Amino acid sequence: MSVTTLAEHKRNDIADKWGFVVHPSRIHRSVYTDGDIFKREMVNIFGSAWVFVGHESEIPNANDFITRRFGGRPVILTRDSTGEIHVLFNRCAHKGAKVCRADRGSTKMFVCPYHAWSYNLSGRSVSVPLRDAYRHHRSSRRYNLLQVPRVTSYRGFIFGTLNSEAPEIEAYLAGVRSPFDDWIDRYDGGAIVVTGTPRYRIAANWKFVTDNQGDGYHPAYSHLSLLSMTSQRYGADRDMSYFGGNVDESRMFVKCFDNGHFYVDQRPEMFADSAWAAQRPQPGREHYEAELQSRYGEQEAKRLLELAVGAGMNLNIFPNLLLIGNQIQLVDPIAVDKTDVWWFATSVADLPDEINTLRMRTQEDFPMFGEVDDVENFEACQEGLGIKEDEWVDCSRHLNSPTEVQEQDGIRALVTSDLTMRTFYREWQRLMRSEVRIDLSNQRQGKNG
Amino acid sequence: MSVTTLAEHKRNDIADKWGFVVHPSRIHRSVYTDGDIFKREMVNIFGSAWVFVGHESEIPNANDFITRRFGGRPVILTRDSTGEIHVLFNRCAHKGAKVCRADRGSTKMFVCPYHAWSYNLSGRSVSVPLRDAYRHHRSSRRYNLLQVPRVTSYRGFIFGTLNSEAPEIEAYLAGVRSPFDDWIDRYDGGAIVVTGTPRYRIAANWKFVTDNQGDGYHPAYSHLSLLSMTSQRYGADRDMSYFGGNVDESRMFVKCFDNGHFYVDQRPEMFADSAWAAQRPQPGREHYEAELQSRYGEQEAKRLLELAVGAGMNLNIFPNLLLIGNQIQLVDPIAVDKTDVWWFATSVADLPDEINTLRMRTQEDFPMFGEVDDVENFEACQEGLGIKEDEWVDCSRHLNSPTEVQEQDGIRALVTSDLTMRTFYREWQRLMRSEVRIDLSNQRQGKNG
Amino acid sequence: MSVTTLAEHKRNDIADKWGFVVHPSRIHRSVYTDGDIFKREMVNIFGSAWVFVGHESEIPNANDFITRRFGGRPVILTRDSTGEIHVLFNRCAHKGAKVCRADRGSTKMFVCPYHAWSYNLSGRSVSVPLRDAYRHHRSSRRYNLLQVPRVTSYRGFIFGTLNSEAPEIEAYLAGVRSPFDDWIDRYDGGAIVVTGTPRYRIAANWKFVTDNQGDGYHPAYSHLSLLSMTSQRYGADRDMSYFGGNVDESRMFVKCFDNGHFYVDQRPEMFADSAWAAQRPQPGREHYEAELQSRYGEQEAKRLLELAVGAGMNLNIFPNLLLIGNQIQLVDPIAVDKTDVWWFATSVADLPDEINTLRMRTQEDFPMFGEVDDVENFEACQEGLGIKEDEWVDCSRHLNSPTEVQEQDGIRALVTSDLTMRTFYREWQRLMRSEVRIDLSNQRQGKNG
Amino acid sequence: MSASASKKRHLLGEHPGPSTYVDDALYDRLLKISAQWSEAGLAVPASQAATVTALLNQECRLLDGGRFEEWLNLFVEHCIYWIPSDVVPQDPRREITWELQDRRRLEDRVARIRTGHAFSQIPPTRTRHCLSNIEIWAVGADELRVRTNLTIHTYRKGKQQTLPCMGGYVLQRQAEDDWLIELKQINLIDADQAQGNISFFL
Amino acid sequence: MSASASKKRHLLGEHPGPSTYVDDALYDRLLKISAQWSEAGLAVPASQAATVTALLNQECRLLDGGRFEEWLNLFVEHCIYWIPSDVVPQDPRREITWELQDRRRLEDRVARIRTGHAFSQIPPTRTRHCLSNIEIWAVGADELRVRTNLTIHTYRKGKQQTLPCMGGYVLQRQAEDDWLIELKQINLIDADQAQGNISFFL
Amino acid sequence: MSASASKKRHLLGEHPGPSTYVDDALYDRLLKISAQWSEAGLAVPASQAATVTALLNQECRLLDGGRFEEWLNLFVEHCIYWIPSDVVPQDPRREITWELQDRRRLEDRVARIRTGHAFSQIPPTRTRHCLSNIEIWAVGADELRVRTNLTIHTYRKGKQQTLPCMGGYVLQRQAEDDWLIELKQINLIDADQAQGNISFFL
Ligand code: FES
Ligand code: FES
Ligand code: FES
Ligand SMILES: [Fe+3]
Ligand SMILES: [Fe+3]
Ligand SMILES: [Fe+3]
Repeated sequence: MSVTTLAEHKRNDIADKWGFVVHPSRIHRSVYTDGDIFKREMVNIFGSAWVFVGHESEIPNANDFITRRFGGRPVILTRDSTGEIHVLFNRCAHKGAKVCRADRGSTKMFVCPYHAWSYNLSGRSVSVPLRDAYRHHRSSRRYNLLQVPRVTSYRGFIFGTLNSEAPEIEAYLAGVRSPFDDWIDRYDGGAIVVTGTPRYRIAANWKFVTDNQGDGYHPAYSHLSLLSMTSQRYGADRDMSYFGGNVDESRMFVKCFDNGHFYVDQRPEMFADSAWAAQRPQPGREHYEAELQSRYGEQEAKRLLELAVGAGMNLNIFPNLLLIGNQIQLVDPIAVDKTDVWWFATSVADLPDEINTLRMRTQEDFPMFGEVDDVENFEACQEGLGIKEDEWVDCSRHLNSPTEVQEQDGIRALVTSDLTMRTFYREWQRLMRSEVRIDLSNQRQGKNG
Repeated sequence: MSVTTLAEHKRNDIADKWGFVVHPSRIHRSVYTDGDIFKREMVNIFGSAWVFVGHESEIPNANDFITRRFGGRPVILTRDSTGEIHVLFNRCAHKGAKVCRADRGSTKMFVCPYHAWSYNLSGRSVSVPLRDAYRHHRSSRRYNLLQVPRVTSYRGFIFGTLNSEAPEIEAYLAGVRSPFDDWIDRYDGGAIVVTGTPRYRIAANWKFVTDNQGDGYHPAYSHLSLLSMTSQRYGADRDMSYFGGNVDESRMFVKCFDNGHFYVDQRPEMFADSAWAAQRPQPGREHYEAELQSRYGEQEAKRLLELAVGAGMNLNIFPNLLLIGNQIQLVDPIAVDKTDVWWFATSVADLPDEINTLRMRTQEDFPMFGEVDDVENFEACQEGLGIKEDEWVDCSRHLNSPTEVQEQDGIRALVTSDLTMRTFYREWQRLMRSEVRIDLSNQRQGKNG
Repeated sequence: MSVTTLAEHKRNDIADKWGFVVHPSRIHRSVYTDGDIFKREMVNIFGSAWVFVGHESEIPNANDFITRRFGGRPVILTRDSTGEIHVLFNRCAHKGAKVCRADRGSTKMFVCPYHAWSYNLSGRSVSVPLRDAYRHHRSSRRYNLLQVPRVTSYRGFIFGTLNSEAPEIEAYLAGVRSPFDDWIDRYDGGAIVVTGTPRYRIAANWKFVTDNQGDGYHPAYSHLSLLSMTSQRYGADRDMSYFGGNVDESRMFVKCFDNGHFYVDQRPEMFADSAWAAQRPQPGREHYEAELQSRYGEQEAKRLLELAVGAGMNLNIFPNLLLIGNQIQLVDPIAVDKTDVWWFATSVADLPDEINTLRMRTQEDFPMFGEVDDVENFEACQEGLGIKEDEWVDCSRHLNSPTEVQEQDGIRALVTSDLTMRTFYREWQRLMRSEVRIDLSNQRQGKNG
Repeated sequence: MSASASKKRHLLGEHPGPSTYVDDALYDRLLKISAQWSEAGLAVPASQAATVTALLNQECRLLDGGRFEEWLNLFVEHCIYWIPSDVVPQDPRREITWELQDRRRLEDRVARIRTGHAFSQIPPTRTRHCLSNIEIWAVGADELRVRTNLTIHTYRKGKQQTLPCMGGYVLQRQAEDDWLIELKQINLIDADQAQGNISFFL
Repeated sequence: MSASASKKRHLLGEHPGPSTYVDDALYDRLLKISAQWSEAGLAVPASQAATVTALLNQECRLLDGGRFEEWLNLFVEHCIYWIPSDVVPQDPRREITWELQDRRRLEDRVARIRTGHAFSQIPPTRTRHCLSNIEIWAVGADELRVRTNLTIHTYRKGKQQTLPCMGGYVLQRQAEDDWLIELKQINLIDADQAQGNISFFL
Repeated sequence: MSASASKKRHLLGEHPGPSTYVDDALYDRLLKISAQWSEAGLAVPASQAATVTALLNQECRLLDGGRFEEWLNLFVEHCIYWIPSDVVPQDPRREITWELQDRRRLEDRVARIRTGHAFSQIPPTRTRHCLSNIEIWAVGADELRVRTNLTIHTYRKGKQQTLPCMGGYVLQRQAEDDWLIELKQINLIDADQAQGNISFFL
């Protein structure tokens, strides 16, 4: 009844709604503001793609668990007594109570607080009090928790999918696998350890976060306060100053892959000279720098210190995993205009304590000095897109540009190109168009193996 | 658009939606989570059944009133100047303002604060300022408040219905009338007086409260803290300890009736020996016990003290009246996931003050030591049922059990049987299936009698 | 699914929904409570009529701006560098961020904080960083802000419309133009200056405010506390006492015009003798009165003091501009049950400071002593209308009364007549019935002129 | 408790006399005082601080108890109650306020509530006036300034709200250790934003 | 810190003895005290005020830290913890309360939480008990009354709430400068309205 | 007001020198201090308490007034501002915090806001920092600890929020009765939960 505009009117009449709202050069506002589209995303995107759930180092030992959301569904990420990882629905098989009420912990089993049905960390029923009264249930699997049927760890990153036909994770990652490996392999085999997962709640659609991840156009403007303050206090040519001027002439670039993945590579600028030297100073910088130099000598200290700054890559692994600097981001949609963004901080096993201490302080820099302004802009977009008469979000920057280079595993483009968004929404469109039916009923049939 | 699951998909296609969501052995999650179903309940259940509104002792005198909700509708429960009881819609006949802004009080009339149309406590118009300007209204009943057309008091319990074809209350109560009478008649004619109506707001669907009322399976688990603490501090065999072990072997039972009513009888265990002796101690217990013994002698004191503990029955009178211990519960749905539960405390006229004082302290025990944990579980169910892929709430306990006994007025079953839920939802299903049209227009036609 | 009543049932079946909900003698409750109707109002009423946005004195100088809502849309009311007034959509042409984050100010341009697209106060693009990447956009107007296409100032009052076929403002005002002019011309050419815009948020539909504006029936009752206190403390025959008794026999009247406008004239009573003398005393009254008398002499002081009290008119200029006393009200709908009411206080250029000081204190009287009770009643109506079974809001007072006088420019009626409401809803119905399509796409085509 | 306050001087409902003290000098004084809340002066001695704090605690307690006539008795005859409508308070001669009341109109406000028909206060807004960050300093011999964070928690019609304010008080000496309130200024944290029902005393 | 409090007198889990002090005289006393919170008596000297404030700060700190056994040690043996269910507290013999606990049942409450199965407190309600408007006066030589605005901020399961209360304390002298709590009375601003999970200690 | 604070020592925008005081010894000290907030020591004398309270009131007032440069002057040169990201603060060397700033980075934070382009603070978050339950004790001759309940009420973009915190301060003596802040530690009630825009100073 509340159709306002010609375009919206048209949309209601057309057969290919998804073709309409995602256009090669623009995205319709409803993609960010329509509650029904959001509900479908929770099924068609988060019920179909490989969804990032957490990192193995968060549940290092057998019997460890943490709770998360999986496209809005409350889940428990567990490592069972054999070390196997599961993503269990936090929902009792009896009358539906959440069985786990803690954010994290370690336990042999979850005992539902209502009638004490209990489950081990594989989701298997351990006991049902006075079970005789349920003789009519033919399968003992009736008493299990449902779980995400396919869960995999790609080098420590745990993904799950509700889609039984999803490709293997390696195939799914496609071309982004290579920069993903680069990010992981930065430390000569030193293992990444998550050291804190602060979360920000933002009053904006989740895709503003992913759009921004591939947006090499915004830093000079959205982060102007950071750049100005830095140059005022620390002089020119410091961290991120390379985003000024005509950044398309810089050595940075974006690269886009199949399945909606992409990344931005800042390394050619950031590590051109010393990234450590260019870094805004962390608390304790000079002390620990001196400490390392005296312990390891000038050259090794220099090498190590380069590992205390960010990785210089922004990866987007469709739909909800981002890698930014040294941090892992999990994008966690709550409502069409409400999103939690988890920032996993990382340390690296085997690196000197001093480096990990500096890494902590480095990783506190950008969230407070930079991200806050982006978030303000995401929320401002959410408000602005409330206006029905101005319908389109532009994603046409460098559209069909001759500067795009088709490489073997993906397309390389100028750093400010919206090709990243176009890549993301092509996959989004494909999934939204499909008809997804999730059927987990087989988990409650047959015998516990 | 947001259909997720095979079952949901099917539901949209099938003719008998209500047959689908209420199955003899299970209830579909949407019954607890779907806002549209909730809206229909306010009409088909709360607009059709006999709804509990309050107790006569809350409005003991002519001109007394209290405000309540009636399936979400703001109403005023009044005793008019002749002593007759009414349930008036709190909605001015002029432009719709709530005419009564107080929670309770005593008055000869309600004067609407907007244009001073006034009404007596029968809902009849008293005056309309400058009424000449309304000559075109043919009936003087045009100026009356609308009211619940049928209101009755069953032995002090006030019920109303919007359904002109509802049976008389006695017929409606069917088999539950007998235990209801037992509950009322416990005091040899001593009248029950409501002494306070604390209310709890819970973030869960209202039916979790009624489901729980007939659930003899949960006490040993949901109330584990209460049972553990009691046995730790006061030894074994105290109040409710009979819910431990295989409670189906206890002397307790449930009994289910027509029209959705049922009750749980704990008396065979609770009053096997002295319920007073087994009771967790109230503040002032020993003092008042001594007092009574010295005043009335050992034996009469013993008899009296047994009246200071709960009644040992959990009654459910469909849809929203519960009797639990000595307390009356009014279940007051606000939204699909928000409910107020009113706990009416009771005293008994003619009992010694000491007993009534002890009753107050007894009635403060379970809400704070037990109910709080149930409520936590209701809210945990509401959250868990948010997961679309796990669709069913089990109510199959002791399904078709040979232990069920068809008695003259109802079916008796084991105390942990879900027959109580099955009884409730059979009636719920019948009402939801029907087409209900509420037409009160005749109240505004003809002459004020 | 949740249809309750015969009337609602009927409404779903009938072709002319708008004919059903707006009846000559009554308005259906859904007009105040239905979220879908509200959404349609934002398009069909606020997207079609001339909407009041603000007053010229709020943006006195070139480059001044303030932000407002326009039927829910965030807009910026600007005076550009040439002095021309615009109502710009606060929504970046790039990815949709709000470009202006301040409530008011003065600036040469708005620079969007996300990617620094900038706009002058006419909404025209000033610059797009690295614009080369958008060569495919054929029109440079692509980079402009959208704006309300027709904006006009009627003697300082700024109106805008999204409707390209709306009549000129003078024709739109129709008969209300004359009392509107009276209100403006009260000061012998002294210009009205807005001196503060306090806002009240009320939990009620916006139309309760406009209904009330034409309601000469309510003052004796809704404002009883004000009238009682005044007569207790200051004696009879003070301000507004003429609303007592049979007010229809007073000299006051209402007058209703085409296009939904109307006004209530209290002047025949209020200014019968001295309105200043009858006024409840303001802080500083006696001091400034004496001051004026000594400076200007008795008679001129008397004349001036009459300008320190209200204008004695309640104007309603459809849909959202009200004039009440000396104040301008902007009715600003936020949700179906949430409204902001802006109260613009006014001073008058060229009047002595003492008069303007007294005016400030006068204008603080009614909001705190009277309006608060009306608002309470609006909110009570919103709650009362939640009851589905009592469906109609009466607007039949003096329906078809022979006392109505058709005058040249409108119909004059008794002061308590609901003709005002009937006038408003006739226009409301006309607009809601129509099919409105707002198309601003031409603003982004062609050349910036 | 203030000794002066305990002498009841006003019966509401009497015909109030003229109000002549609200003049340009007073407005100028209000503006000056308002600009000075950002700096606290030298703290008064502990014993005086205790007296003043007791007075303010009493003020809060009387408001929370709905004892408005007694509350009025804590104010000097020529008192002002001021709630600016802007974050940086402007000259009330040139900009409207939420409230700028002299004694007479404060009494009007109380009298209105006492009629029994003040619907915006039926039921009344329940309040809890909480004082923190109390800074007290003297200005001359007979005047004290008190700057507080005044947090008002309210409940009405099922809705609870918190109103964070700067509460500024000017006290006038009545006798040796006896003070009354000349000015109560309340700066709402969102003074320039839409307000709900603020028809109670802040 | 209270000297008496530091002597631990109770181990929860022991079989508690009979409770005989809750009698009609006590109920009468509670009603009388409750009616007296509207007026503060003469403020105690500053040094005593400091002692008392320290005790109450400790009380809040122990509650916020979940140290309920230590918290109980701040109460005299014959103590009462009272949360009326009406805005004007009624006689608890004739009207139910949210809580009216003697020491034994307070210990029951703590013991319940310590079982590890008190699901309404898994996870626990996080609290921040904030005191303001503290008024302290003596009643006789060995009893103090303390009237406060007690604002309790809570967090649990993603929901933050503020509970504005009148917190009334009666203290009993244990030694020269050593006091313990006899009564803690909490008047919720919305005592007569629906409450959520209040299964923690207010 | 602190005498030391009134000497302005820093002009933001100058090239800040190296920061060498954040070392393992400091981290160890932070952890130790953090663990000690659960117990208050012996209260300082009333006159000292008044001095300290005045300093903290000033701190709150400067923050609420957006006077961040003056606010920085209340801190010693080698200061720390710490907002842990867990309810029980962990070692900041091994777990990320919401903020752990030395003086240089605090100045960076202020300088960023002063650029006029810090969009997360355009418009600025309005704050009201409210202190209650203030407990002050000495650790040696020249160090004070102050434990408070710090309740921060905020307003921004139409949204009001309350942030209940434990506010812990360590003060260092500058002269006889003159103290400055070495550490300000803020424990949010929901430190481990999702936060909104906390880009202002808590
Ligand atoms: S709901 Fe989990 S055991 Fe019953
Ligand atoms: S709305 Fe009740 S009298 Fe007008
Ligand atoms: S959204 Fe405004 S410049 Fe990009
Ligand atoms: Fe960014
Ligand atoms: Fe139970
Ligand atoms: Fe009015």
